[in-house]
Amino acid sequence: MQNNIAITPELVAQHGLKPDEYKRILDLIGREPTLTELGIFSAMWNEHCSYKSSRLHLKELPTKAPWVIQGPGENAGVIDIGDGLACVFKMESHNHPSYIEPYQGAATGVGGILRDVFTMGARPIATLNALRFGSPDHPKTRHLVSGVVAGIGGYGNSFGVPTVGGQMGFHTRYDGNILVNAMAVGIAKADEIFYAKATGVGNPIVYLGSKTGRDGIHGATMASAAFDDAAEEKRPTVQVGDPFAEKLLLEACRELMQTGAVIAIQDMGAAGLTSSAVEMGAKGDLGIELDLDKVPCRETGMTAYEMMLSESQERMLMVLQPGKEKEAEAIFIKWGLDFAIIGKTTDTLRFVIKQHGEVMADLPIKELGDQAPLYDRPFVETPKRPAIDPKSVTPLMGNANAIVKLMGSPDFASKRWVWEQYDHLILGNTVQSPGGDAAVVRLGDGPRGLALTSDVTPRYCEADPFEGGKQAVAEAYRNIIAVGGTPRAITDNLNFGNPERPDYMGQLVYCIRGLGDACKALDFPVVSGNVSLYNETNGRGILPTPTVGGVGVVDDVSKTATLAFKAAGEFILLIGETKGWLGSSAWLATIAGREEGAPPPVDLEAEKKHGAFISSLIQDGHATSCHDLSDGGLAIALAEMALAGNMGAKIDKLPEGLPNHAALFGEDQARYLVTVKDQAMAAIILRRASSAGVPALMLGKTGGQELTLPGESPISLERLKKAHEDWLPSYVAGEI
Amino acid sequence: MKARVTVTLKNGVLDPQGKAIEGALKSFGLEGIESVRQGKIFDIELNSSDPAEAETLLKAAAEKLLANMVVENYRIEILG
Amino acid sequence: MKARVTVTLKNGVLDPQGKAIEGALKSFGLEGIESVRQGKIFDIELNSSDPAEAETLLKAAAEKLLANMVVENYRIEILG
Amino acid sequence: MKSAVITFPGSNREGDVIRALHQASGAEPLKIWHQDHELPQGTDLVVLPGGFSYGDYLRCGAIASRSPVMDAVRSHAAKGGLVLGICNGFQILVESGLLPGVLMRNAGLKFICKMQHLKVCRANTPFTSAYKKNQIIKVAIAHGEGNYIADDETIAMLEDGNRIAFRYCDAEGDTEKGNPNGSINSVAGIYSKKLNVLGMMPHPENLIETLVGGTDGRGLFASITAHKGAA
Ligand SMILES: Nc1ncnc2c1ncn2[C@@H]1O[C@H](COP(=O)(O)OP(=O)(O)O)[C@@H](O)[C@H]1O
Ligand SMILES: [Mg+2]
Repeated sequence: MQNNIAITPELVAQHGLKPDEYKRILDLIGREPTLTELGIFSAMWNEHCSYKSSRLHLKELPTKAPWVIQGPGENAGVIDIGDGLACVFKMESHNHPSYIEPYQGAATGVGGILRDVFTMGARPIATLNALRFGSPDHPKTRHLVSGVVAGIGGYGNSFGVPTVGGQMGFHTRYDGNILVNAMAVGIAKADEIFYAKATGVGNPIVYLGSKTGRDGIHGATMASAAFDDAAEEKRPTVQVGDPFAEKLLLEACRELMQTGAVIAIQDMGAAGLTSSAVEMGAKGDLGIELDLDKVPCRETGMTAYEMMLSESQERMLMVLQPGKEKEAEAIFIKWGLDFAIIGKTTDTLRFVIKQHGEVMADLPIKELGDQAPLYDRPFVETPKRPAIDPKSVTPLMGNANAIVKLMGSPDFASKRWVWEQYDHLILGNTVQSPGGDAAVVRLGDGPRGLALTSDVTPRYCEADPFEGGKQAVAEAYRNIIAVGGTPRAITDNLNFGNPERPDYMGQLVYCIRGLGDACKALDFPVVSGNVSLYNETNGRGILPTPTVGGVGVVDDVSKTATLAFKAAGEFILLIGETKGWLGSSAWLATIAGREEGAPPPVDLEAEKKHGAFISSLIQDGHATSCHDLSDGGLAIALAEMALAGNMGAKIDKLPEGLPNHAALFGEDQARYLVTVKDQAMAAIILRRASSAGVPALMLGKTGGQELTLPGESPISLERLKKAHEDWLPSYVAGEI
Repeated sequence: MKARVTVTLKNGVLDPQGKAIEGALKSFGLEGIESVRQGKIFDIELNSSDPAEAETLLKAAAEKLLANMVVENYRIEILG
Repeated sequence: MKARVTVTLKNGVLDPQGKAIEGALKSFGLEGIESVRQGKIFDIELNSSDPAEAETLLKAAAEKLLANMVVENYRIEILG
Repeated sequence: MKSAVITFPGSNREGDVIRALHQASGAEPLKIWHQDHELPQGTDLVVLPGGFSYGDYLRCGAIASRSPVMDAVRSHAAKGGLVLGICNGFQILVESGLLPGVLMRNAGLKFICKMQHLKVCRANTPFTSAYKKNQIIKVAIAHGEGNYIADDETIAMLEDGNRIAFRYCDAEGDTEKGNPNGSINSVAGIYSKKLNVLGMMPHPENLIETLVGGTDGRGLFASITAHKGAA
């Protein structure tokens, strides 16, 4: 393949560059680019790397707090969690690859996000994931569910990090475009964080890890194939993950970091060698020169173009202290990994690529990033939907049956089948396993720990992107509070449709505003994230899905709460106000088949106040169990607490002035359920609530093997459990 | 009738298994081994005796389940 | 020189994976499939050009590592 | 007690077992790299930890079982020294011929991680003296290939020789209902003839604290420590 072929408009288009973007390239470099250069620009200026549609709006997110060590802009965010420790975390999407090849797509998604975290000097201690599939009836869904779950487990289990939480939902709007968002969390010493910024002229740039092959050279492959005389079989564009190599890479990198040899480090993720090298140079105001003849390759005859665009996995780039090369090499050889010095830093601010002694690319390094196109795309606000009066909706079935049906519906059914395929116990620190509100992971021998969760309710975001954005943050906040943690910071993964459509762009803009408002009000800043656009199925965008990954600190893991009812005869209290909000509720969607109405408004002041109240109950040891209320409302929360504890409850009282279905299934926000030991304690808590201005109501008592609600026939736990546990295994087995 | 379906990775697709085995063999001092790629075989008993029919059946089996057509190729042999 | 080592389960050794695949194929409505047994192949590049030498090397590779002689058999083919 | 925990490329539960041994014995186990040819002088116990040595590629434990250190482990075992293989460690013991049989893909073909009940088949061994015979304990399993299979003769030899260490069971002790992976006779762990080598799929090392699932795994490490104390 020739490097200096004429660049035609077709070639430019095949590289995903618009004519005016190409013009910008010509203006920047003052000549026609070589093919390799065109490839480099296309990689740096695509949506994924340049955030050209979202950058303007992401600026609105609050990213600061006294405990934030590193906000967005590095491989992962970093917060101070006390005791000299830092928590390093980020979430990233692998949506499109997972639809093409679910196992490898999901596996390499996990691999990529783990690398982002350990690149910063942290040891990964937990992963989470957020999955959205199409309708269960869609012919591909079953295969995608099995493949994605196996891929996530396959990678994380082998790498040796517990997968402690996540979410999984189904909706027809994801039929042709599933979402696979993976989050990794690591721990480092607060003063031993590593960054991507290169320093020093003439320092060696080393390549580490696995060899480079022609993996994942996406759409651009076709362009290159057209210039390849050797007719070869059409190459798959999927990357294959090697968790074993990644585990070795982790250990080798950590050993090397200890030696003080590492000046800068950057993993090779999307756009591999190109973006990692450019980032290191540009951040350090240095030029970079690479000699591709030195790059360890898995295949023969790779061109400069292919090497610069390859997305082979399990690779790293580092700038080393001069003189430390031998020491570094010995470590990598011990771990059986490739090590090669492939270039050096320069003072030219140019990105120079050589192969076979020829210059294949010579570009201004800062401009590759700084001058990337930035779009202020037109957007329109989603029209407001009317609020639904709870009294105007007549239930289609009895409330007891509706609870059973909801608990066995795809979104609410137990995800045990999923998380039993994930090693959630390795490292011996998982205090709260998947299945609760937030996972709790102890740090070392304790007593400190982290509370981790991932949340979003796409149905709300579709109905009202602003409120939906707020709600995603509020729910992550509540989940952390409910286990006894202090919410600290979030990472987000913004999954949206085509930003060139003003309606979808509007969803992105308003969701970001909602996230931002909630983060500000709740002191819960954004420290890292990822944007995935152009998610659509048959020309229709997915539901707007701004996934939030929340991290909280737990001061003492022995003082946490779980959602399981603990003992018979305990008193159940509802904290927060119930108005019976049925708009965009799960009940309305699943039982009445209507996805309508405004979603529940989120009162951030109430979230804060109620959260503080719950925290104090848990800290004082008064709450014997705790669960936040989210979609499905009070009824689902009660059912989940009963099943988790294998202990029924008798409810005597529901929030007043509402029809039962609205009291039970309304999705008003800022609510929690707690249990307390006895009546005396319940009275104390009610008094405390009233003086704090927090609505609280005593509902009834735990006990028995049934869930009994006022005016409804009792539901046996056995029936509830069967509905809840059977759906997913039967579904994947093809039995339903 | 007996048949064998052989499934191999497409060229260029990373084979972590093969790579690890290759490394192990080399470390055992088995010099002369340059590279290893791993594949799978499925030995299948069929109750048909018509080769053409068997071929159709096996093709369906391979494409539906035995091979992942995104990264793998397959070959069918009727062993009689 | 290229060679292929084929490793199959000994007769009588249970093959849970083969069985599951068999079950899956049947559940897809692929009638006519009676049984499936899964095996492995290793496509190996050697830098020797002497078939006898290659054979010795591959035998060592198979018995030392590629096959678990307790439950598996192997076969060597030199593909030239 | 002096214990040596072997680390292979891809081992990932070595830290967990080190923590458990430390808790039980008060002594810090030594970490030994698989390329070493010798065990430290005076080693009482060798542990092959859980994980995915060599990615579980080829066959679980196969490549690791050919590591240089395994010759030293073999001679340690031959001299009557204690060897404990957990999960991937069990797979390595089987591949290295120190224990009979094979571990195949789980019958359900999926990786399973969950709490699992086990029946302690005998209490009078260096590994189980802190338990009672037929005691039911709850530990964790986390494996994709734990389906223990051997020919009839081998099974008969193990059964007749009273060499089954643990069987999977349900909370009531029913070994048929509680079998998670299809193992013959619900075998979860076996001993060598001299009872000094134990291979088991479950993870007692992850059940050593009330806060993290429970303490039923402690007995195993307490037994080993007591055995060495008495010897
Ligand atoms: N939605 C978002 N909110 C906040 N920060 C974001 C968001 N999306 C991306 N970022 C930040 O932008 C930087 C670049 O992101 P990305 O390109 O995904 O990283 P990587 O190169 O590691 O894949 C990261 O620091 C990331 O945290
Ligand atoms: Mg990165």
